[in-house]
Amino acid sequence: MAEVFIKRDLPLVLIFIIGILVIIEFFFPHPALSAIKAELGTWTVVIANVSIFLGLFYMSYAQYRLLQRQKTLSGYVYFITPFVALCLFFIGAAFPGYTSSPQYQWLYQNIYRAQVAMYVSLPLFYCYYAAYRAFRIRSIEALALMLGGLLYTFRQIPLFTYLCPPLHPIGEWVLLVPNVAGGRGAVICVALASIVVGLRTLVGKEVTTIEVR
Amino acid sequence: MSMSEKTIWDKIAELDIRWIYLLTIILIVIPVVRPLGIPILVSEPVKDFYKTIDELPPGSVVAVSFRGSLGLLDEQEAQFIALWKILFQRDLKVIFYSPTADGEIILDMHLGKKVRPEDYGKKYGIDYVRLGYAPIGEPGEAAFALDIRSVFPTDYKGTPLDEIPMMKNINSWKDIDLLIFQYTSCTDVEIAIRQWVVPYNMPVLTMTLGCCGPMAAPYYPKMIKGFLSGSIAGAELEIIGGVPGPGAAMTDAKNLGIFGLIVSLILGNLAYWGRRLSKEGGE
Amino acid sequence: MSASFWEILGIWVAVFFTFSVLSFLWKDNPYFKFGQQFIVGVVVAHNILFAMKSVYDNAVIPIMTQGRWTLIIPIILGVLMYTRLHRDYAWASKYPTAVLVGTGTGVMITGILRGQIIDQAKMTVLDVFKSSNPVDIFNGVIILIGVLTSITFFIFTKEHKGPLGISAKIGRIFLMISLGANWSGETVWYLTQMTGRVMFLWHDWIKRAILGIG
Amino acid sequence: MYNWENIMIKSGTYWDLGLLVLMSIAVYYYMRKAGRGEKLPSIREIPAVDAIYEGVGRSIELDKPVHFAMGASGGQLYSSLVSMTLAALMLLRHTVRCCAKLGARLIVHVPGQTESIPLVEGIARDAYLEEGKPELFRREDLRYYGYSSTAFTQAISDSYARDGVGLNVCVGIWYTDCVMPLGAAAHYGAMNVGGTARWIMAYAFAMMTDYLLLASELYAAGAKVSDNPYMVASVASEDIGKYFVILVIIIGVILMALGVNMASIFAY
Repeated sequence: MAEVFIKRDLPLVLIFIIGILVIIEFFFPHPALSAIKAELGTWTVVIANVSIFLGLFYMSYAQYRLLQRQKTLSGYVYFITPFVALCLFFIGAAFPGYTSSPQYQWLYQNIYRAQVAMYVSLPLFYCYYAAYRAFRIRSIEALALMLGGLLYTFRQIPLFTYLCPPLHPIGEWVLLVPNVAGGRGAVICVALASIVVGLRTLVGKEVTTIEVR
Repeated sequence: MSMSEKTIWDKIAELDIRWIYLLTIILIVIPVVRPLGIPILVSEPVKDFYKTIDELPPGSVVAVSFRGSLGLLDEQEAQFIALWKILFQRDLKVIFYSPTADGEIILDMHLGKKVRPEDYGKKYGIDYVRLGYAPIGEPGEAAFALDIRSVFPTDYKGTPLDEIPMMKNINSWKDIDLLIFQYTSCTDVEIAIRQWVVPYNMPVLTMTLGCCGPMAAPYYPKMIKGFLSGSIAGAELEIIGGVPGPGAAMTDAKNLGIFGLIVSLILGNLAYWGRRLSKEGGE
Repeated sequence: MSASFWEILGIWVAVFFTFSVLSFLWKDNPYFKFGQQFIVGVVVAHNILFAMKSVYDNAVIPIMTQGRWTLIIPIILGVLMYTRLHRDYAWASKYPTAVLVGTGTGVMITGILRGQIIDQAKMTVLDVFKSSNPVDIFNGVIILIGVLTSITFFIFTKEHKGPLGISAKIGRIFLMISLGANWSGETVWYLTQMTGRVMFLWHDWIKRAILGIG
Repeated sequence: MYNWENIMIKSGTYWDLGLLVLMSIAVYYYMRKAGRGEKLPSIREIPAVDAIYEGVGRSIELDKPVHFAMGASGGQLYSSLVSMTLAALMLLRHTVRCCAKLGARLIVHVPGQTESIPLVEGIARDAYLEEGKPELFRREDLRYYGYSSTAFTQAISDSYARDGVGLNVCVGIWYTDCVMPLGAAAHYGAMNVGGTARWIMAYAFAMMTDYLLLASELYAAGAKVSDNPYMVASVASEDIGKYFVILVIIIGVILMALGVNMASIFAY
């Protein structure tokens, strides 16, 4: 009985108390409540950051099991690569200035930034892939999606607005009128659903927070 | 017609997608190497963006909340460089502060290198101030509006704000005439709305990525006076402000690259409808 | 202005990793795999370094200098997260999770009521009466219709038949146009990024690092 | 000295409070109905829910694993997107149960937030246990790649290529990181099921998935797969909120037309 309470019910009570506190503070911003809320904000950041080494553990474990299945030269290379990168960045941060040291910034800019900037452009090709493979105009909805997309694309590419100036206001209209209408409807419904999930969580009926053993 | 024989539609449908990838890359490379120089029209939000700055009385104080991201710099660099030039050309007092670490790095890369304030006769501490980086989230933004010194007691070099001539009489939102809010996470526009527009009715301009344009649009022109989204807005600002920069070349390159999309769309649908209609016709 | 050795080396390193990502378009290959494994290590290291600094700034310093001893609690709660690794004590990780979820739920509920529901409704009403210009009124009415019908599309407990069916169908069209606009905005953004990369390769790599001009 | 003004309701939050109270009453009403075992309104069909089961079967036929991902930043527990994390976790539970029932291998790509890992592992373990097959849970199939969408998407795409993919479920909080996994999975012949409630990225799912969870359908699907009467019941209360918003808009327009200044009324 007591075991069930400690292992299952007490965390739910905790969720309820903390959640209600934050909500009450929003409507009745008493200084004491606001102080508690600010403290909670710090707590969440600290908890999340203290748990950071879990990531290292899970990454290492998956790498290790992968190596066990694939004990070839390439297997070893793939196994060791992340750890080499890890050490390299730790060394970079060992210089004076921690993560602001010029050494760390050099690594960060030339390795991480290059990867991020390239990765952000890759979806372009997958969008083209989707347009070619998956996107078939076989219903009025698909037509609407394509029209919305193309008209706004034309507005964004100067060549089209140069060749056909009316495309500019038309694209702008798509952005500011039907796009706003559809987006607003979706956002309102998502927000309502989120509130219901929130209330469900507060009263301890959200399965994902109850059942975890 | 035997079953094994492939029609033209089948061939189109089974085309190796990598040809389209290659075509796209070539289409992007051409204008980068040899710019085309296609004219650009300036859109309403950009016109209003420029007008708001242009109409500020001399000596006005402009705060730039700069949450730049290095990985996404390509998209916004044209906007930044054009804006810095426009701000320095005018008689304005500019305060830069960075809620992201990357923002500070970008300012280091730009001010004094790509845009030199001295060329416009501007002096640090008198015409502009950099407060540096502090990981302030939304609560920090609210605190900044109420009391700048509570968040940034010193500038980026560690000089106390009271020792900087320009900052003498600048303490809170009351002393700021315009906020320029730059962000890369689309929903961050609401931070500006919640912390500056709603409580203080502060004139706010925003700068963001192209993909965040649709999210910023509903707030314009009531709550935000104008916004820049994407490198094309940067190119437009270069034109309307008369400050040439990298945006124009970039926009040029997009002119051709988009044809990859149009080709894929046409080929995909041609294959689909061709197959379908020829099947219906054959039966 | 001639570039320094480190600058040139940096460009070559950046080019190496740029092509490693790009090579996936051709197919999955060892070069891509190497870059991918490397970046996982980079990111984990970066996260750990920043997390440690954050714990130091947000908890250790306030405890040492201001005597805010309550901040020991989140450190202990954070450590409890690691109990998940042992099956018998895994339940203890529910406590830190509860603090996070409780705070998150409260923040979420209070954060979205106005911004995402009431203000959206308000703007929909006010858009119709923005000005007496017929174009503005027409646009406002379109937005009004779009918002109302797209909400009806998301009604789950009534079957979409009769008037509700028609309304949901119209709503779906508005939703699709909005999806299309977002798709276009994002695609053009990716295109810009790609252009930026090509410009980097052309100006920094080929012109500066290889040819030594510019 | 006590400042009593501070205990008064903050001005400008009357509407918020009213809406919250309304939603609370609606949730309470339907949950009480569920508690008493009374008949509840049925939720309309969401094809993506059945598609997950079907896709797991397909994966077994093809002898390929099932992949599940919630986004590189899909483990947000203390931000205003927590509800999406919880809904995605419900679908994780469902996917695990389908896999356990049919005997498919499941690879879960864990989001970047380390604080969400205990919850993810707990739910996966629980779901295997519920199906009576705890031995199928393998920790190495929870893959972690750091908190960065770059590393995350590349690693997922690599995993599709290396391990193969029969069914790919992508649900939860997705940013730009969704395009590459969805495209790569389609390229490797997977069935894509997924969706996000972040409207800005929903387009990628609309274009690239075989079965779509559009915006708030994600939450409804999460509740539907729970087999928990309280969860299902609460979905009905969402609709009360929708009727309320529709009503407010219509009344607002009528009042505005009659000359009432709604802007000031909404400011309360």
